[in-house]
Amino acid sequence: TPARAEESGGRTAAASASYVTPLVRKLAHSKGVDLSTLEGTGVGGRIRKQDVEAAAQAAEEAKSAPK
Amino acid sequence: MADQQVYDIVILGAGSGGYAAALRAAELGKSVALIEGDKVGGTCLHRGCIPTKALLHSGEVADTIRHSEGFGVKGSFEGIDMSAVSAFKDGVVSRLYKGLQGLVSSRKIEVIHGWGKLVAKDTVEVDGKHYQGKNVILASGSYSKTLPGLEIGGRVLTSEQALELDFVPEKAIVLGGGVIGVEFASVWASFGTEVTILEGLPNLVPNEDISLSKALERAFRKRKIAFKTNTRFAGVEQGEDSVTVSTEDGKTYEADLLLVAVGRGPATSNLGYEDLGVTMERGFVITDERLRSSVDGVYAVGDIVPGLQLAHRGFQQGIFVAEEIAGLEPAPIVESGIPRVTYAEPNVASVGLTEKEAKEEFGDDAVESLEYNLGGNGKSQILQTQGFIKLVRQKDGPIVGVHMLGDRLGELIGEGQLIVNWEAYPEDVASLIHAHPTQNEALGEAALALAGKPLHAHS
Amino acid sequence: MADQQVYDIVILGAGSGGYAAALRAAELGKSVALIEGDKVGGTCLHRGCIPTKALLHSGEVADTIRHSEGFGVKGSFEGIDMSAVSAFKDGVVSRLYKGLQGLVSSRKIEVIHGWGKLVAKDTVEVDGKHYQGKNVILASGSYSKTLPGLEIGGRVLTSEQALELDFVPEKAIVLGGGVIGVEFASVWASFGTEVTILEGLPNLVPNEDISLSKALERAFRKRKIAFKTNTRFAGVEQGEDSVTVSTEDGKTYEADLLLVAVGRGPATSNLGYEDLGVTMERGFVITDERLRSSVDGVYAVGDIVPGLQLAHRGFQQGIFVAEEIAGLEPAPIVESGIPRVTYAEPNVASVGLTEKEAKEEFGDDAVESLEYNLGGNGKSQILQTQGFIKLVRQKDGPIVGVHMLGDRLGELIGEGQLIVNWEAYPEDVASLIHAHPTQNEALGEAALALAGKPLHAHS
Ligand SMILES: Cc1cc2nc3c(=O)[nH]c(=O)nc-3n(C[C@H](O)[C@H](O)[C@H](O)COP(=O)(O)OP(=O)(O)OC[C@H]3O[C@@H](n4cnc5c(N)ncnc54)[C@H](O)[C@@H]3O)c2cc1C
Ligand SMILES: Cc1cc2nc3c(=O)[nH]c(=O)nc-3n(C[C@H](O)[C@H](O)[C@H](O)COP(=O)(O)OP(=O)(O)OC[C@H]3O[C@@H](n4cnc5c(N)ncnc54)[C@H](O)[C@@H]3O)c2cc1C
Repeated sequence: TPARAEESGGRTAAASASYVTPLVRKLAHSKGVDLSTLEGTGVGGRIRKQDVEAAAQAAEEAKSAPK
Repeated sequence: MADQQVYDIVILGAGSGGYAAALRAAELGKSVALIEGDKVGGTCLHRGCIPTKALLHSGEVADTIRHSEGFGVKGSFEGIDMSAVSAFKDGVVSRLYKGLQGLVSSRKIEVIHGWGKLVAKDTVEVDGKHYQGKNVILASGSYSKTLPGLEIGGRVLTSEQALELDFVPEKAIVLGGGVIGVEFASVWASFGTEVTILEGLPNLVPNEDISLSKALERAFRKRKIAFKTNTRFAGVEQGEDSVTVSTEDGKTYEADLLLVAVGRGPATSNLGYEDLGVTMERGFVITDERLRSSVDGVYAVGDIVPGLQLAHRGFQQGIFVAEEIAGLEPAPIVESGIPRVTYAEPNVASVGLTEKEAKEEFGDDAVESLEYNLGGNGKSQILQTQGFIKLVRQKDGPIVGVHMLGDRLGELIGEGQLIVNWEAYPEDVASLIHAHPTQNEALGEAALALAGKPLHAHS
Repeated sequence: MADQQVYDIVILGAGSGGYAAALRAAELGKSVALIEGDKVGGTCLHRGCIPTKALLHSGEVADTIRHSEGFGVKGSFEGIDMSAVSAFKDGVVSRLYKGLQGLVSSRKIEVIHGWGKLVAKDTVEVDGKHYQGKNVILASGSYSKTLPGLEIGGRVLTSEQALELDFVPEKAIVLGGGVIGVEFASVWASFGTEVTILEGLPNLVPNEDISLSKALERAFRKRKIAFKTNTRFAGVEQGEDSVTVSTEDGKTYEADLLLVAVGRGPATSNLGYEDLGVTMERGFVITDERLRSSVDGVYAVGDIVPGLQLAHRGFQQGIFVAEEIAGLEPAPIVESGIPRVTYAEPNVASVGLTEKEAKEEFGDDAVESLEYNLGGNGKSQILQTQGFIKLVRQKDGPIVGVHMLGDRLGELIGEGQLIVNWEAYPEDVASLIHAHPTQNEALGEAALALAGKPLHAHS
């Protein structure tokens, strides 16, 4: 049943996207970045260190922008 | 004719891949039939990883005695007692075999003894009985290949027979300088055999980063293990007391034995796979990254799936498929993140990309590498081993490859595996000063140097 | 009277802490005066880590020969040649010493030979000359302590003299069952000495997780190393041919030698520290988490700072202070994240919190732990070593402690260090199936079991 295969293919991408390495988790924690809001740019949607750093910087800029 | 019971999973072959799948599936509450024609444990336990590493350790012991005076210990080496070596090796295997059998039975896995054949996409037949499963995992493993015109028998062995030798050959030829060939060459050299390796490609362990191949060649030269690279097999003749190998360049080599170590082929013929429409290539089962074959509900794991033929890859794939079937949606396995160890003296160990692969992937200018020599590593100096650790990183990015050579360095690959798979930057490792004086400290020093802050390294 | 030049940094003492600070500071472009009264390298290189590990390796070689028959290797152990052992040990030290000297001079660090004294908060005096620095790092290290009424001399030694012995004692008493005592006990037992350890606390290696202490005690019992815990020293008498130790419980012990291994005290007296207002406690220099003493511009690193007395802690602190002075704002060092290895046979290795410490920190119900026995680990079976790996995790949280015992397991501490310091969850490690058959695989198996998915482990 091709439908089933497709469905599980979809779930798959979501599942691997949520996988983060301990280093990224730790970094996100220390920078106050919520990982669930991030779109990973790594293999299979994996969230990388750069993604967290970019998000942290964006948050920083957003904070200082209104002033 | 079919058995009453329909299992959640029927697994064909109880080697590393098959039994790992069975163990994990049972943990997840699945009913499992595990079909094995020979012994649970497969190649790795009975005629692969474990017995070869036992021999290598006996070899290490022999070399330790030979070199003991340099450490102030008076001792004499009086020879190898092959029957005692075998007793040691067989003892280790049988203890682990017992443990594994206990494990399998404690998890309530049904083991079916006999040779099976896939007769429907959900059914394996064994001795006329049908075992039906909602899912089938093919895990029939591999066998020692040979070359055209090279028949196994007499003085011409594969690893299976080489493991059962009851004497130490005086002279041996090893055909193939890959992992298995190099490991046997190391064992025999330690046992006192005069060894010559013949390898068709330009280097020993040709899949490794070229720096490792070259360093292994240097180390083998020092150990007086002869090797001819770029040398192709032409023919063999067995005499009364010797075997003679001729090569394409017209040379001949004589020895007591010839070990054929030219790779392992997938054990997939006549098992019904093709008949049921499973897509195959050169005997291997083709799967997607979720290890699904072309036939719905049929998975494949281990040596029959193209890629690294390693026991722990089989474990990892087996676990993956069990979790996949149970709906846990595991993340796909990254093949390059699987650690690789050649347990010769010296060890060769790597994980991630070679420098060449990294350059292919990221571009020539986007890769940096660093070699840290064990000359600066206190513990390696104490062990009197030479070697190095090479790190490959993406410029301004993570470490993507760890490559090591030296006695005992195979044990550092666990740390290398975390570094590469967790995409650590050199700085992440460098900030953690390693325990002094250890060999793993060399990994820390390499990271320090790559991070631009060398400690015990000339910058 | 003051020298013309004002250095960026003046460092008093060129042991692990001092020279690491010097090397890193020089890399960062700072001018450095490194003052050393004895030899660059300090305790660790000349009379600590390196020479003891050389002896331990000679001991390992001796034991390998003794047990070689079990591996099928015929050999005979014919004794220890102490002058050759010393030559080996001294050879390793002098090669590393040469390397270190080369490193120090290549980085243009000015080494001042002589004994220094802090005479102003920015000035150290050596042989009447003043060396002024914008910053001063105190790194004067430690010395072997003894007990009241226990004078060193004759048959009563500290580790310094024990390293220079030119014979193997028949019987030895080791006072103190901490790291240094246990390591010497292991060396001597391997060399054939009858050893008795006397320890005042209830266990050997009393700072370790209790499970490690108990396992080491079992292993030592098997090795016929005697030990008396809860046993306090009362007095010692030296005779013509022997030394007799009496303990508070009224017992006496006789031997050829007594090794006093009751800890190391900070080498800080009469160096001007107190006079200049540096806050001290029981001889240690008190610092904040950035290693600043109470006096502005004066830092302290290594064994004079309360905490673990380990060479790599000294390295890490030295690097930290150099980076701090250079304005890099390094993250403070987490003391519990520093790896600890006792290089006896078997090795004891740990990083992070013991189970007890974890419970104190997180609460009794918020901690989980798991022991993976090496009986299931193929490579350890081949090496015929017993032991285990214990992981401690915060419930639903990361692994906070890794504790290991077994031959060669000290090398796995690098991986343990990454796990604990990077706050990995058991699942993070479990998903990376380790290389088979290695000892580091046991770490992977322990993580698998702790993650609730045991592979080669009875669940
Ligand atoms: C000499 C040597 C040394 C090695 N050393 C190492 C090492 O150190 N580290 C490492 O990682 N790898 C090593 N390997 C490789 C490792 O052994 C394999 O990668 C691993 O065994 C593959 O597992 P598998 O489950 O795919 O197949 P196998 O282990 O080959 O298991 C397949 C099982 O299926 C059974 N079977 C096959 N067909 C049928 C059938 N029709 N019916 C019933 N049962 C069937 C077989 O009897 C066998 O038990 C070594 C291999 C060799 C030969
Ligand atoms: C037997 C033994 C085994 C050990 N094994 C290990 C091990 O395996 N792993 C490990 O991590 N640690 C080990 N240690 C501990 C390790 O040696 C110390 O932690 C480390 O040396 C501390 O470094 P440091 O720089 O603080 O002091 P030190 O290494 O003691 O260096 C201090 C230096 O300062 C010099 N100095 C002192 N006062 C003056 C002065 N007034 N003027 C000029 N110079 C001065 C001294 O000459 C010395 O060179 C061992 C220690 C011993 C004794």
